[in-house]
Amino acid sequence: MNYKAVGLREEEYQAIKELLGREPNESELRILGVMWSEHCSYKSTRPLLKMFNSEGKYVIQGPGENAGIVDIGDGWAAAFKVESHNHPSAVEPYQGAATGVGGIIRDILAVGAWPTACLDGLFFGKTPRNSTLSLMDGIVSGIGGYGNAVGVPTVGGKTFFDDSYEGNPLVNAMCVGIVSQEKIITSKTAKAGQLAVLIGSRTGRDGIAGAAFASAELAEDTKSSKPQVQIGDPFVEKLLIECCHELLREKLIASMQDMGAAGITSSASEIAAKSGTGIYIYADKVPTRDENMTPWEIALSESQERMLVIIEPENYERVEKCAQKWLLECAPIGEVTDDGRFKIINNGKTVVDLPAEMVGGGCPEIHWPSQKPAYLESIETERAYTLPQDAFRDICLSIISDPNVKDKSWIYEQYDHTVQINTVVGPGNPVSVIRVKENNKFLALTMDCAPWSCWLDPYNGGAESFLKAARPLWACGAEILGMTDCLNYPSPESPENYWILTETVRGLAQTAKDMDCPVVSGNVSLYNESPGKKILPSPLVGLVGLLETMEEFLPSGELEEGDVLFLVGPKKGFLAGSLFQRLLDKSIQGKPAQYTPTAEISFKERALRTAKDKCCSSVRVIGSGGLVTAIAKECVFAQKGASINLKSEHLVPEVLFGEGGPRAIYSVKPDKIAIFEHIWQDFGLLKIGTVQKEKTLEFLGLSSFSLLEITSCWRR
Amino acid sequence: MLYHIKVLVFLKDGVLDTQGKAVLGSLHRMNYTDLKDIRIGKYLQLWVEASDEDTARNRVKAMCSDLLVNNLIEDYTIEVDELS
Amino acid sequence: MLYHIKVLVFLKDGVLDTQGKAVLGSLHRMNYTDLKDIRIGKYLQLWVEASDEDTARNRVKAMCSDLLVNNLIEDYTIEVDELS
Amino acid sequence: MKACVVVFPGSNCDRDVIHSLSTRVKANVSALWYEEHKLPQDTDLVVLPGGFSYGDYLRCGAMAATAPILNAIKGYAEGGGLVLGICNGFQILTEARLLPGALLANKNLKFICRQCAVRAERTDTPFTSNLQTGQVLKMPIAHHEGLYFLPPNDLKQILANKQVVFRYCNNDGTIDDKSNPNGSVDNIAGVINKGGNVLGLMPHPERASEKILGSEDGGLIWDSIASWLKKGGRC
Ligand SMILES: Nc1ncnc2c1ncn2[C@@H]1O[C@H](COP(=O)(O)OP(=O)(O)O)[C@@H](O)[C@H]1O
Ligand SMILES: [Mg+2]
Repeated sequence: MNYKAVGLREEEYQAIKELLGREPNESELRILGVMWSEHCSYKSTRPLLKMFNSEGKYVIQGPGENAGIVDIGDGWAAAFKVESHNHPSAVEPYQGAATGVGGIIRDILAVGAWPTACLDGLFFGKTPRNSTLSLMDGIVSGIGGYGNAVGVPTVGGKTFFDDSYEGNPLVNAMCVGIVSQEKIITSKTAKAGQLAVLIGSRTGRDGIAGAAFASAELAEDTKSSKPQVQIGDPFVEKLLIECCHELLREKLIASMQDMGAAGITSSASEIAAKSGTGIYIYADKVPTRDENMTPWEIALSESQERMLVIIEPENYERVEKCAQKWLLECAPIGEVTDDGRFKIINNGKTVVDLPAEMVGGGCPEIHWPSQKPAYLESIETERAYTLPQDAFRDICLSIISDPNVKDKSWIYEQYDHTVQINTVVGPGNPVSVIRVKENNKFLALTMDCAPWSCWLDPYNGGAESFLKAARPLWACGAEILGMTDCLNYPSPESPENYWILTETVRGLAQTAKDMDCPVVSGNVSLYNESPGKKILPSPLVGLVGLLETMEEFLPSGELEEGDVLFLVGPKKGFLAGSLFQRLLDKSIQGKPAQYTPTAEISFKERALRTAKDKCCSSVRVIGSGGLVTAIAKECVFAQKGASINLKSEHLVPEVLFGEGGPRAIYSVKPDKIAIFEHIWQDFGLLKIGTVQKEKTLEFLGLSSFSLLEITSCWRR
Repeated sequence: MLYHIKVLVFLKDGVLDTQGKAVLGSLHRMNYTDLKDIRIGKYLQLWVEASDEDTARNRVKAMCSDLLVNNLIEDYTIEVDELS
Repeated sequence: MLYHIKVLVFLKDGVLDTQGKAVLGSLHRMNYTDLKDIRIGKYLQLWVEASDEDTARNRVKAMCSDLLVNNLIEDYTIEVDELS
Repeated sequence: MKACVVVFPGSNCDRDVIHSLSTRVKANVSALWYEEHKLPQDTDLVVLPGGFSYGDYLRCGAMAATAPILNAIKGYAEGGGLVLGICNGFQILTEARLLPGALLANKNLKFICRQCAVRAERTDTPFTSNLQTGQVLKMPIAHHEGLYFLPPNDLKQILANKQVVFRYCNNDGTIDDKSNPNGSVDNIAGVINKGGNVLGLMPHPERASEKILGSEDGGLIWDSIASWLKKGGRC
């Protein structure tokens, strides 16, 4: 068996021989091939992830464990993480997406939390080809099919369309769970002498070496290169959640790991490495579904719906009884030792004997060469745009009916978003809000990404990706507790790609730090490309914010008749990479929003005060499609008209269609205008119009739309 | 000529049959312990207009690979009856 | 003796086959206009331990009426293969 | 009120119903495991909650309908006890033949989760006694198999017996195709048995019993049951 066949590089193989002081045997080589793949080892991105600040006053647990955890008060905490399932979803959309949801829910479960809400980030090709449509259909049904059955509401998400994702769709699933701070489970607490118990489904030949597969570019013929497809069983996942929580209530769990990529190998070696112990796995004791599985197949199988639970040996019978109650397989498959070794033993014979440290953490970092792409030099300047008065109407309607702006209810109505009766503000709104029954507070959640900005200006695009997710939280009155992210990129092996990756992460990390937002968890997905096509840089940001009460919450889409509409922030947005530019020009050029820390901090403070002072009925941060789109969405949701009266100097594309930067529209109660103006003075404040009874949206001097016309363009 | 074609779709070996597993458990609980295993698939009945049996069969095969069967996880068999 | 039993479950006449109708529509859109109709049902394969074929068949019939088939909306046929 | 909520493997609205019943009408609610053979003494109400019992595999509700507790529930219902099946619970009751009909896949073959309006067709049942005839309730639906079906002759029967308790409608109470989210025959959203003590419905009252969740209309069903029990009502 050659090291190349398991995806290892020459220097990695040398490192293995050095660490071991011998040649690895075949089983060891296969295991290291998977564990040292990009997907499991983060070997290309570990140096980059160090840029993230993971400390803050709310942080209970930063990156490194199954999920990040933040303090939400009264002894309670929120655990959350986002994870990608891009490659599996490209091959088998329904199962790929479904098992993505299942995987992230188990991560939340693994820290002892109750999975409370999911969000999903989806990136699809834009041209409605049959292949794209059936892929979208499969992915959306897969997410719903799994989450709905498990009973975790999908309360929001992000859907982004661009042809770079044609054939390379992205599926990022995020889960948020609630846990009592005293009952958090970690993988650090295993002790020699304890028992490793596998609970859940039987082990089959599913997805063996799937992690390695996720670390390679998709070949022409994806179907032939794929491992056995993993099938999700949400029914078993639901039983697993109930069973693990019953074991937690009975205090039977010393440590726990979900089995994701690389199955038993990664979960067992991780527990041993983190706890500073060894672990022996008896392959013959693992309940299998398929006949004649080899020990390495058992060790690497990615069969879904399995957890590795570490317990005191005397508790085994109680654990087994609980598993049986929940119709789950249960088997004592290993033991924790004090020798630091990760061993796989089959029928008394040791087939794998490696230092536990080395399996999960031994892979040397790769420092790929980095080079600023040449294209960045040539696209710095954009052509000047004038507002084509006669085309204004058509442009507005095209933008409103662009899939990136259009109603996403066809997606989220396929997701159960009301189960668990905590969904106070559901999908369809810029932020989703769930109630925490445990302490009567509320979590506000967002997910966003700015791929075009990242492509035009990676550092500032990284910043904008964070800010797009953050501004709506500030505007609604929530304080941000922490962030999770999923870095979706093409191959890091191209110096240009690596440079973009580095710069976007730098921008993202700097902004999160400036805005006082710790990064507590995340995931990296590289090699999102197929021959001739690679994805835009897509750092997806998921944020969790806190609202003490709903009294402080400022909604969107709640315009009141007679309200006065204000634009706050810079009057002009940026056209580079905007929908306006993408619609009008074939080439995307220029400088997108430039990150200005002081302006963002000022926006944050004023927005939070605005929500607290209750001087507004509604707010909407300006996003894709610019000011016009934001106003149109407000009108559609509120089913109210508006009359917009802008000075001629403001009737320019940058004001009407520009994107990026801290800009928002507020619908201010007439008797509260003074308070509002006081809050926003010296920031940029422009009265733009009024909310009216008549169901029309008119832009004086330009054009007028009936609400019906806008609504029918926007709805699918 | 109208042909009546039966397609039996079943999961490939090794692919987890989530439905079958749950049904097996329930039947065992109901004391059908003489049931050793159960696999659940799809039964499609198609009525196809074609000049001859071979054409009918080939058309259905094409439909299977284009839409009806997910060849990553499923296999199928075809049976043709002549009708009129 | 182990028997392999195939049960074909199909919707009774008059019960709306929503899935079949949708698939028919899709296949027509994909230019399979020679397809006149399609009905979608279930294909169950059971492995039953029994002393003889009749017993096996009767056990499966019992499972069908107890769980596998809802006779308000579905009908079925059984086929038995002896295995060992 | 003493209520119990049956927990099947895969139920996922059991906690929601318990929360809703105990906060809205201060009911004494307990969870009841599906393998039990009898109900707790003095049970006033049995709820079969929503979810995906047995993963909704084979047919929704079919496997749960064979669970031991169903025999006890059948006996309880025969004695006039109140049984409410919500969503998956409704599917289970039809599979157990405690209610007529069957629930098939939604007309669009997709899962549908959204706020819906239903019209109360009867107010002389324990579950609707506090409502006005024709009153419109807003409650969410969340299901993949909610198309209520029964053969034409059976349909005539249940119409003649006035067994339809809720129909999907517009916000103003009119009943038409547009307000039918899933293709149910006759816009049927909820049916009751002949005895008038076993109700099944697809919308989720427990998801609409608090102001903060956007509707309190579902709470009116809990209120109805409570006041009917208080009056000593019998079926
Ligand atoms: N994949 C998805 N899953 C669930 N909800 C989604 C998804 N995509 C978008 N949404 C929801 O649709 C709404 C619209 O999203 P978006 O188009 O980004 O507009 P906005 O600027 O109003 O947030 C948001 O509430 C979002 O949560
Ligand atoms: Mg958004």
